[in-house]
Amino acid sequence: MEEALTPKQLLDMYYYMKLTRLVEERLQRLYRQGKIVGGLYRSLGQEGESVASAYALEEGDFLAVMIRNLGALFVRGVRPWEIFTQYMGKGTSPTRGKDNIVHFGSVERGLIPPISHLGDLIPVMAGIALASKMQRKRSVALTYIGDGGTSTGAFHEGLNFAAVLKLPLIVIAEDNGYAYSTPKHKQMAIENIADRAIGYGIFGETVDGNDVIAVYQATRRAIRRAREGLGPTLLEVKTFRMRGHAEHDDAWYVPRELLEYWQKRDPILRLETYLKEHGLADETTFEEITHRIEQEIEADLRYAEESPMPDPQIALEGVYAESPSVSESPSISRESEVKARS
Amino acid sequence: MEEALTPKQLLDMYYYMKLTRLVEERLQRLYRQGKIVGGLYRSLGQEGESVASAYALEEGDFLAVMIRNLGALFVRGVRPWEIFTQYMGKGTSPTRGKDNIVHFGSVERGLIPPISHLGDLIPVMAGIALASKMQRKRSVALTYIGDGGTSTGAFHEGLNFAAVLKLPLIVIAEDNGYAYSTPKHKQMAIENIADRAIGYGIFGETVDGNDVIAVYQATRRAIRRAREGLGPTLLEVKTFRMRGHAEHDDAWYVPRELLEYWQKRDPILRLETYLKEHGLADETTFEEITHRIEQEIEADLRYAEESPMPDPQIALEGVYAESPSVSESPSISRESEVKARS
Amino acid sequence: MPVLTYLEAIRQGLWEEMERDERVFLLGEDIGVYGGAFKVTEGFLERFGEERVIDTPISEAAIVGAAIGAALVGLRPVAEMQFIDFISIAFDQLTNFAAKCRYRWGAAVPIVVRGPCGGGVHGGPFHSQNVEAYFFHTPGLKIVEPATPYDAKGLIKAAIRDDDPVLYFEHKYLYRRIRGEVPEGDYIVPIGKADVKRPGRDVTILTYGWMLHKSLEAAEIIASEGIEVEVVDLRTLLPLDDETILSSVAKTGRAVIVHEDTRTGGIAGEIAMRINERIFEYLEAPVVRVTAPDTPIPFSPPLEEFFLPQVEEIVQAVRWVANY
Amino acid sequence: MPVLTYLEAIRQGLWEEMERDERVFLLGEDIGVYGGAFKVTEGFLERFGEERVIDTPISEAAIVGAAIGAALVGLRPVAEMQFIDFISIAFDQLTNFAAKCRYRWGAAVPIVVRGPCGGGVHGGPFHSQNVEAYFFHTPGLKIVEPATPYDAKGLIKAAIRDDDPVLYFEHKYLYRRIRGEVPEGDYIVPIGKADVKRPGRDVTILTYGWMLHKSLEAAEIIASEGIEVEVVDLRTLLPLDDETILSSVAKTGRAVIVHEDTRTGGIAGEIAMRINERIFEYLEAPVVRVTAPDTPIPFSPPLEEFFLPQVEEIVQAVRWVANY
Ligand SMILES: Cc1ncc(C[n+]2csc(CCOP(=O)(O)OP(=O)(O)O)c2C)c(N)n1
Ligand SMILES: Cc1ncc(C[n+]2csc(CCOP(=O)(O)OP(=O)(O)O)c2C)c(N)n1
Ligand SMILES: [Mg+2]
Ligand SMILES: [Mg+2]
Repeated sequence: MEEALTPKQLLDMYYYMKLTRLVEERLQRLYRQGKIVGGLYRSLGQEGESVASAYALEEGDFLAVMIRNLGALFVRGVRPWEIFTQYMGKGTSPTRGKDNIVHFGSVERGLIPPISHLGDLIPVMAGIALASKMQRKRSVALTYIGDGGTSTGAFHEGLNFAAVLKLPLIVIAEDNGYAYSTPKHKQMAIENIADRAIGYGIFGETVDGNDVIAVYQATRRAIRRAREGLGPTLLEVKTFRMRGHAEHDDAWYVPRELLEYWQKRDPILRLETYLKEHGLADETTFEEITHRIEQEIEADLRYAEESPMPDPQIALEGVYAESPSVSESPSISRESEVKARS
Repeated sequence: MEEALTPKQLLDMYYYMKLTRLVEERLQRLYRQGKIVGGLYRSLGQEGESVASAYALEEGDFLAVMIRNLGALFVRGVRPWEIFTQYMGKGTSPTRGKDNIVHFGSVERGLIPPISHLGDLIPVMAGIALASKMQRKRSVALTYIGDGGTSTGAFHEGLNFAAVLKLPLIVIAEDNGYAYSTPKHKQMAIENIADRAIGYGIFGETVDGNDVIAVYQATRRAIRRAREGLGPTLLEVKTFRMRGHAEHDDAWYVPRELLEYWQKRDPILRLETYLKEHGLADETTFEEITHRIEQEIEADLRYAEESPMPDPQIALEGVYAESPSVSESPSISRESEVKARS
Repeated sequence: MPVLTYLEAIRQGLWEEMERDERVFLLGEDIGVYGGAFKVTEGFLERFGEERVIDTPISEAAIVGAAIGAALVGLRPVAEMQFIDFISIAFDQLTNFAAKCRYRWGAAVPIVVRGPCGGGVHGGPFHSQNVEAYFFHTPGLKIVEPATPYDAKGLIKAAIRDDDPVLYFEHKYLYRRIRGEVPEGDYIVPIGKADVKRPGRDVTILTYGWMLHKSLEAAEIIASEGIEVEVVDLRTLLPLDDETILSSVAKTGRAVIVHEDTRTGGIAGEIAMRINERIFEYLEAPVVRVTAPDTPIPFSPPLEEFFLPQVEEIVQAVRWVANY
Repeated sequence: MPVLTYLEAIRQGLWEEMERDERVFLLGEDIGVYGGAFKVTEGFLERFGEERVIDTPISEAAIVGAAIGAALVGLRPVAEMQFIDFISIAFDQLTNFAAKCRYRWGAAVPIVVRGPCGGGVHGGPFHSQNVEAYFFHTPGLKIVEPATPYDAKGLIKAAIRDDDPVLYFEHKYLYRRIRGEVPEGDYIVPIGKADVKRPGRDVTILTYGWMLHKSLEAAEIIASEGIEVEVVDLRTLLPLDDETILSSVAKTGRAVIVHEDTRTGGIAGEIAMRINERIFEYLEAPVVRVTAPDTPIPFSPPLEEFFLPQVEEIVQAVRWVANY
């Protein structure tokens, strides 16, 4: 039983995918201009699976992205200025400069940020799914893991935990060919990550990650099962990382033919073709959407660029709930303190 | 292609199984007499799989046991006095009282002791298998994991690592129904642990763990593949823990019918029946072996009981290769030290 | 007032919190049907049901990770480590995930991770460790370790109500050996507050857990020599109660820090550093420490006894600083 | 003598050890084909082949576990953590397995675990940590952190030849920024020996890693005020070189400990404790420390700079103890 997508929904997804790509292209320019602090991680070629999987969620659901899921954040309401300020380390960024890239979120928005350590989100999202079940809520928890990330102990512990407790957890496993420079066959001795589902007794499925409709529908199926109490799904999306691990990496180790193969299967181009073939859009539609996005980006980027860097004192705030008594600086105030004590 | 066992080999295995059972029965008596320090972990009902799997190894292979594999240690040359002194914390024990139970071994003997943390041995044994491969040796590495232990991240990381590098590693997964009080269905949502092999792209097999011939042959197959460079095997043995987790635990949570079911399938009784049916032994044979074992046990136990407790100073030795400068005791010697320094 | 064991006090505190607040739930290995390896949660499954008393797979990283997730969305999970030694497997989740959420993105992670620590029962190298020093260095975590039934109950309640991640270490040697008066019903022992368990003017002992009892014994012995020892029970190890620590030591001018944990990198160093930084001129003698030596904890009774700090060593250390 | 960067010195040391001893091999994520995230092992795969330069799955616990196994049977594995922050996942294998083998059953575990530590490059909370204090408390481990190319090469060789597990922390800020003379060919910087990088008579600074360089800058500044600072580079953090530390502080009577790591539970506490225990009467002033504050390490440059100890703070601390 497939859930059909309305034209409006398809165009919506198109918007988010395109937004992702254009924001990242802009980030890339900023990176070259030295306006970005630290590294830049692109999701080129993976916009489809990120957008489509997140688009399958409903209000009240929880989403936790990894580095290549910018598109999923946009679907869930994040705006470009949040990304720009994060990448620039601005004081107006969602984390006020404390953390970088997509490492931001809020429980209210249903967005749980990752930590860098791969795999750790899976037990955490299992916990959110557990809470949802305990509280008789409909919410599901959805997160991502790369082919490389599946080698972590946390992946295993988290999925098995969720399987035993039949939690409403959906893990999208992104086979994008590489983990940094490491090809998938050096990461695992299997072809399909979804085969791991067998070992957990959960639902597993492999779909073409660059076919947004397929990803959407498979995610919907997983979500439906989760809401019905049938437990977790490990949904594998086959896609490809079309740039290096981060922008400093030119990915010379990736065979050109692979890139060419996947270039032809670009998820945005494919959706455009589909929309055109089904008479749901034409070049003008795409141009209009692109134009709109460019304007949004300009405005948001301006805001980001004009934003101040954070006040250094912020570095000391927020470690504990109670206004923290952060350790004082070394010795300067010490003499007076000693006096005060006597 | 099954490897047939000679009558001599079958009787050998019988000896080790019986030795295991009788040593443990003696330990149980000692436990009740308060002569054992700490807890007592029995392998009642699992002597078969432990003995048969270890018996499949050859010289130069490495073995790492878990708490329920006393039988495997005997097969590899451990003698009862080592076990008695370990359990009594004697100064003559293999660890000189530093560690307990089956936590002893030596690289020369091919015995790698576990730490308590379940799962940790699997990556370590993968490393031994790796060394064997790098050094062009024939050695394989064999270790065990309980149904409960398979839930650990270390299990996953270690098996996947070994799978990718095609290492000569054999992991015997013991489905004995419970992990402490936790039944297997609360540990995993699958029936057969061997199904996890699929997710690693390695060989998986499930055998009747109380059928020593089946376990022996399956282990031989796994070892052969390992030596041929075909990589690891996850070999599941179905068996049952016939006592509590440790002797303090009366296992009231285990349904009586389950115990009765497995009681009938006791591996020692089964081997006796087999030997008799095939005209390889009769009651006299068993009695002779038992008698011999009892004598061995008496002698070894006497040695253990007469052994002194360790010299307390040993507690400070052996942290580093170079004679360690263990921290001095508190303040007593300090005055003189300060003087010495001036 | 009713007299309870240390273990019963923990149980009562947990129980009352479960009754008070339905967001509180327990997860861990063998805590439900079996009631926990040490029976701390005995009877909880029957009373609170499978949804709030969850027997988990053997996955400390997942247990803590799932607790973090549930806490993020408003629940109050209490995770048990069957022995605190196994917390090493959740080290990453605790130090990198739980401890840093609030700082990074303002999210509260009100989890409690509790479990039996310490030696004295011949548990060997992996069932006897003290792990406070491993977590003491992580801003964002809190650490408590009660020494008495009263504090045990009050601190478990405070830990559960705290809006930050709290590690609650229970000393297994004390579980059934220490009894004391415990009020029925609700009270709190505030996190971050040490307690003077014995007042004195000559020497301050700073300690916690099992060593509180050994220190009190030592203080009693040494009192006969006319040396009045003030024994401060730290109770909370992170954040340290600087005020109580420093004002006692400023008063006595002499401090002995006693911990069961091994020496190098144990928390005594930090305490001595703070004393030295803040009240150096009040010191009449060097701050000394009585600790376990720098080795793993051995199994056999004579070795373990030699390893663990003994009353006599505390007495000697106190004498030494008193006569300095 | 050839001048190398800190990174090149590490690489050279590793390379020479691989040439010298065929038991030495490398394992880690992206260390082979890619040559490592920081290119420390660039060219190694081509020279030493896939068997001795192993690209592994993303499994820090398995990487360290496998290193332990291979070391047990006689090899000399050098495991890379892509960033040292990820060592948290191997915490259990290191503290419970590797560190305790020799003590428990007499087995040698000659592994090296190396990786880039430290801040200054805007890596954010998970690519900038200093993790020494997490391992400093584990008897059985050794910890080194070089600050100069000379020491970097000499210590990696010593670490590989050592018969115990050694954690080798490389400061990523220094990788390409610090150059220095490095002898060609074989030499060792012994583990357990600190080094006086600048002699002085008035105040001792005890430091390591990046902070050595900041401390030397501070010493230079303060020299113009007539205060002669002795700067001791600890180099080995475990075991500490008590002799060098104590004899310097006994001489100057004043000590400032500088570490980039956060404050509470950082290794400064232990050092101050030892000074106080052993040479209390030589102290003319309290031992003070300059450290990062008790927070995670923030990402944005102004925050990170504020978080990291600065030269000016060291100068002030030295002035303060000098004038005490
Ligand atoms: C536990 C852990 N080890 C190492 C790293 C360093 N690291 C960051 S991303 C990455 C590769 C991830 O590959 P994959 O999971 O396939 O995701 P992709 O980048 O392909 O989306 C590595 C090794 C990390 N973040 N966490
Ligand atoms: C990582 C870890 N967590 C918890 C424990 C405590 N523990 C010791 S044995 C055990 C049950 C093990 O069950 P299983 O693996 O099935 O082995 P069995 O006892 O059935 O042989 C538990 C929970 C441990 N040793 N290690
Ligand atoms: Mg990938
Ligand atoms: Mg079991």
